Amino acid sequence: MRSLWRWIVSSSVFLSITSVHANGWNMPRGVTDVSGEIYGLHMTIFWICVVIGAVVFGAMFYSLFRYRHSKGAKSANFHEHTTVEIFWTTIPLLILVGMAVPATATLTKMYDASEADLDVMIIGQQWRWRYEYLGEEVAFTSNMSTPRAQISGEEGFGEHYLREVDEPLVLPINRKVRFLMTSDDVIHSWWVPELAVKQDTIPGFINENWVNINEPGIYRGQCAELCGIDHAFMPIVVHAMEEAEFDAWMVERKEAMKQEALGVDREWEMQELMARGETVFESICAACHQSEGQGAPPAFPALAGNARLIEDREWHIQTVINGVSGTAMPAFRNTLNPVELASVVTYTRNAWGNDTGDSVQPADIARRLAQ
Amino acid sequence: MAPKLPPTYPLEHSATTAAGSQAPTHHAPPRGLLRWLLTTNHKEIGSLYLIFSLIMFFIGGIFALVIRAELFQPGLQLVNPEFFNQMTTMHGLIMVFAAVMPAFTGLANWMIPLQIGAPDMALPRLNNFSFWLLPVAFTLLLSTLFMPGGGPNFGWTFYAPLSTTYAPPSTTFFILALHIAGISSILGAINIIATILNMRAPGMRMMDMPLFVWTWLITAFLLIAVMPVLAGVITMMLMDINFGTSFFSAAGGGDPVLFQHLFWFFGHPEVYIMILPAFGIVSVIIPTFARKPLFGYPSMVYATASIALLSFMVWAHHMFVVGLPLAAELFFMYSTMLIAVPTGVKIFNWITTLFRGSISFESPMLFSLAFVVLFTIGGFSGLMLAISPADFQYHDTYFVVAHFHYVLVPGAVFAIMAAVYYWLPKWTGHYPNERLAQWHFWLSVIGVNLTFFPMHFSGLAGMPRRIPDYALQFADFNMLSSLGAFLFGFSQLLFVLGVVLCVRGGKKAPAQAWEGAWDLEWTVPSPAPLHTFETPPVFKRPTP
Amino acid sequence: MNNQQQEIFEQSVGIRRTVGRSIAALVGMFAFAFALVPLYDAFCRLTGINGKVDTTAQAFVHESVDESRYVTVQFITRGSAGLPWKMDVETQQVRVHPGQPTEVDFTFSNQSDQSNWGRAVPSVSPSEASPHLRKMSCFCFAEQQLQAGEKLTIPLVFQLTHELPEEISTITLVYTLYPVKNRVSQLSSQQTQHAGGTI
Amino acid sequence: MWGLIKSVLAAFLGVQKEEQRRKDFSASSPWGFIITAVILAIIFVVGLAGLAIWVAR
Repeated sequence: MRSLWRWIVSSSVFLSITSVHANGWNMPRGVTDVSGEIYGLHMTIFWICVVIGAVVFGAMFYSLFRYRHSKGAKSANFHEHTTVEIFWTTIPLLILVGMAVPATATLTKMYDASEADLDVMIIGQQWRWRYEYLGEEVAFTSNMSTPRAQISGEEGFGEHYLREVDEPLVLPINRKVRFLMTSDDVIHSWWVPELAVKQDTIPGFINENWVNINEPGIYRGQCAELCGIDHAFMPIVVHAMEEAEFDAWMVERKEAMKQEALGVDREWEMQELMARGETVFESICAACHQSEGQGAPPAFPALAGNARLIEDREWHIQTVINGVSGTAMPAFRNTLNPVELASVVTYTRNAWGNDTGDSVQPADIARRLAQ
Repeated sequence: MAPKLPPTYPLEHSATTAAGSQAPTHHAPPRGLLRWLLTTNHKEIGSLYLIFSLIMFFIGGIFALVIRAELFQPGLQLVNPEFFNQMTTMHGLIMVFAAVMPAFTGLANWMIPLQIGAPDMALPRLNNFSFWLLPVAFTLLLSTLFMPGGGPNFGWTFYAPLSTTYAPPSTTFFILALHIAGISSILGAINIIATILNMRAPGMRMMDMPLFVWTWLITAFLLIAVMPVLAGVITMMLMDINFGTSFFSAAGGGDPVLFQHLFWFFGHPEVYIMILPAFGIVSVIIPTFARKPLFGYPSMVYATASIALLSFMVWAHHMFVVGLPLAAELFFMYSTMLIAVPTGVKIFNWITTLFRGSISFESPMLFSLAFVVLFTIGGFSGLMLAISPADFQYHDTYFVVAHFHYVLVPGAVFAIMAAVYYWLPKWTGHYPNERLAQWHFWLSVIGVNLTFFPMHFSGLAGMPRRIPDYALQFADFNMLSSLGAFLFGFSQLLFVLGVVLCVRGGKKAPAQAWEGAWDLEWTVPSPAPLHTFETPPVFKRPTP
Repeated sequence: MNNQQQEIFEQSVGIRRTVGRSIAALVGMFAFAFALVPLYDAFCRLTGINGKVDTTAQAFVHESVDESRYVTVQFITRGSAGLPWKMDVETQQVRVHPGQPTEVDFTFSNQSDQSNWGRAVPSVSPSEASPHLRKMSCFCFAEQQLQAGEKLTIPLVFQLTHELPEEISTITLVYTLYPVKNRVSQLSSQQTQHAGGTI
Repeated sequence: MWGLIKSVLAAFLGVQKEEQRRKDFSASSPWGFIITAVILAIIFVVGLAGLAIWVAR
């Protein structure tokens, strides 16, 4: 009776494996040739394992059931049979070679990043991604846009909870895009399941990968290498467009970059800076310094009522622009543009009771950066 | 996983051994706590190891339950991400270094002298010292949770630069604790090699040793080879953090990928250190309850040796997405796939031992059969992970978590529990309560599958590892896993109950507690007296 | 001695021999772990994996220029936390023939109001190309000191070898600026001449 | 010499006959086997690496 029960348990285990075709259960087939091939490899090797498993467990349960001591089975005394043993070493070897050949083919195909039409630099930063289109003057940072209230449960979950960003990476379809990946602090890993691209971003080193998307659409992924507190909160959204649509977007985005640059010269109002500063603080700085600026000492210093910050305006600006080496404070010069830098510094100097009353103009920041 | 030696343990008289020589005269042994602090007896030290491992198993289990409680639903309900990262790191460290390895060392200390007919381990005092290093190391490690800046939060694989430049101040304590634990493992390994190679009973040649002894000999060689590499890596980390060198920071000309190469060169043999003794245990238990000699004994020893050798050549399959060149990816894919061959040989040998045997299903056998079935499922997912193009989609997702939990929980942990149920009659003189053991077995099997099987699907669907919160499409799988985790966690209390009851009383067990058991340890009376094989037994090879 | 004492004596000799060998193996493996660091560095330089670059100045290899194909060499400069420097490159992208010596100017500017030390760490992608990117003069890894507001222009002279694999048509060279932590001041003057001398 | 290599290869594969194994274990010193095993291991690694590099070409 007991071995019958064992049979039910392991067969239910196998039945649930076999019914994995529903999309939410299995690896996505993806929208690139490479991801389709990987999906094919995954399913073939999975089925090979299921077949071997069925044969092996079948033999095992047959012996368990057939030769039960309670049924008075007498045990034979053979314990040596090298031809059988050679048989069950060479068969697995052949199966392995059979798997290795297609796997090698797919892998060699994946390792060819030459003559790309578009080069995009992907920079992993502590807890967001920055994209720079090489050769075009377009570069922006992509932060998670799921409000913290949803995470703490005050609000209901949005449709793409934890998988939505304020500005997605826009890519053309049917063009080979070459990714150059690096990181500013720790090791992150840029992963979009539908594109089957997963590559670690190593600080100080450059990694290369490529993708050629076949269908337009929005593809979501997230960081896949432990990188600190907000490892779960740095999603990736790729918006794949038709080629014409992409070129139009590029022109319009370049225009927007110029506007931002223009905005630097004019005189900004205090409450304009404070408003813009608060949004930048919430989406970037709150992760460590907390939304009320109380920080989490000793790792993350408090900003509210920080004496040095209030007295030494120059040190405050230098720290935000150039960061502090060997700590989690990055050089925001690599992440934010002069307008955002000026507004977030003004906000931290006047929020939560700091009220120093002074504000920092984007023009001043731009002068420092261009010096 | 095993008994507190009962106070009624027959201390006064030491059993007169076969040769009838009178007990060695020495002053009365110290009583109470001092007895356990100063013991050099391999049986007492074995029990100390097993009790320590049981306590650490529950501490690591509590960390796991905190993780699963947070992951029960999307959203952050219980802990903040910082503490969650500490929980995942400490769960990994405690389970690997404090629960599984000491449990196998405890079984080795208890059973190797008995199985090879030696009076004690080769270096008894070193044996005591290598045990008492463990509580020191892991009290230190657990104390880092209460230090300012929190405990280690960079995963049990502590990748640089997260573990060097961006680590909490308690990291230096973490390094010290790992050093001490490493030294304890190294001393244990030296002790075991010296015992096996030099103190076998006359007439017992290397190939007559039970397979548990063989697997432990090969594991000890692995320990000797890789623990120093771990010591080297954490020393380099220490110098990077405190003495301004830059082994692993690109700023000073170092390279974070170097850390991963060094760590996994230690890491992969380490996971084989945790599974080879389990192979040994299952290879001892299955023939006993199938009432049939183990099929292909020499092949099992050769397969264990080839797995140990191959384990040094596969380390970079943990790094397929770090940016290795094509030739390296291919090399490590091929070498990783090759490991499936000797592992396959072992599984086929177990199953052929069952064929035309006469099988009964006591609790040790149930655990061993569950080991064979569920470990093989873990082996299959391992084979899928070996395919490096597919690993680009699996790497660092819950599919990997499912893989290594399938080979570790129903693998190493079930084998430890099978060993405890199998040798409890020898240790305590009583059979464990069979009904309670059955309950523990079935709840554990259901708990393990309910916890780790849905992880295959959440991983394939795209859920990364080590995240305190996840998108909505993974909610159902995680709820199932969390339920299974609590079921599995609480069903281990039955195990503790079974062990304590067995120590206190239960059906008396004769010297040879199991009908099909023929190894040397069953020639010693049950409960095994403190001093056995004072004069080495004459070993007659069982007629083939 | 009766045979039991004899046996125990033999055992203790065997045990001492085994323990001796185990300790030797342990020390060997510990040394091996530390030996892996230079071994890894040499192996990376040899195969170029991970974009490691040979920073010693090398002589020109070829005189002839292989006109048959063009290779695009891209330059990217990145700053990092703790170093208030800016690094600009004269041109984002250069199209060269393998074997053709090329010079590109890099400008370092110190934007803060005190002097400090920095260093540029190179990395090449694809990694198979880095053994074929030979640098005649390079500031890679060289520690530089810049006074407050100082600007310093250093050329990079490099040449691609003919053996560069066919399928590689684009090479990207990324320089990341890092602060030099524990820099002793009196070394600085001697270092500056050295840095200048390599041009 | 050929017997030595055959035994070590059998060890690599993990399959061996009992009496052949008993003959191996009755040999005087294990060093013959150890050295052959190390050499064959190196040949195996270099061979596999060569295969990978050749395929990657």
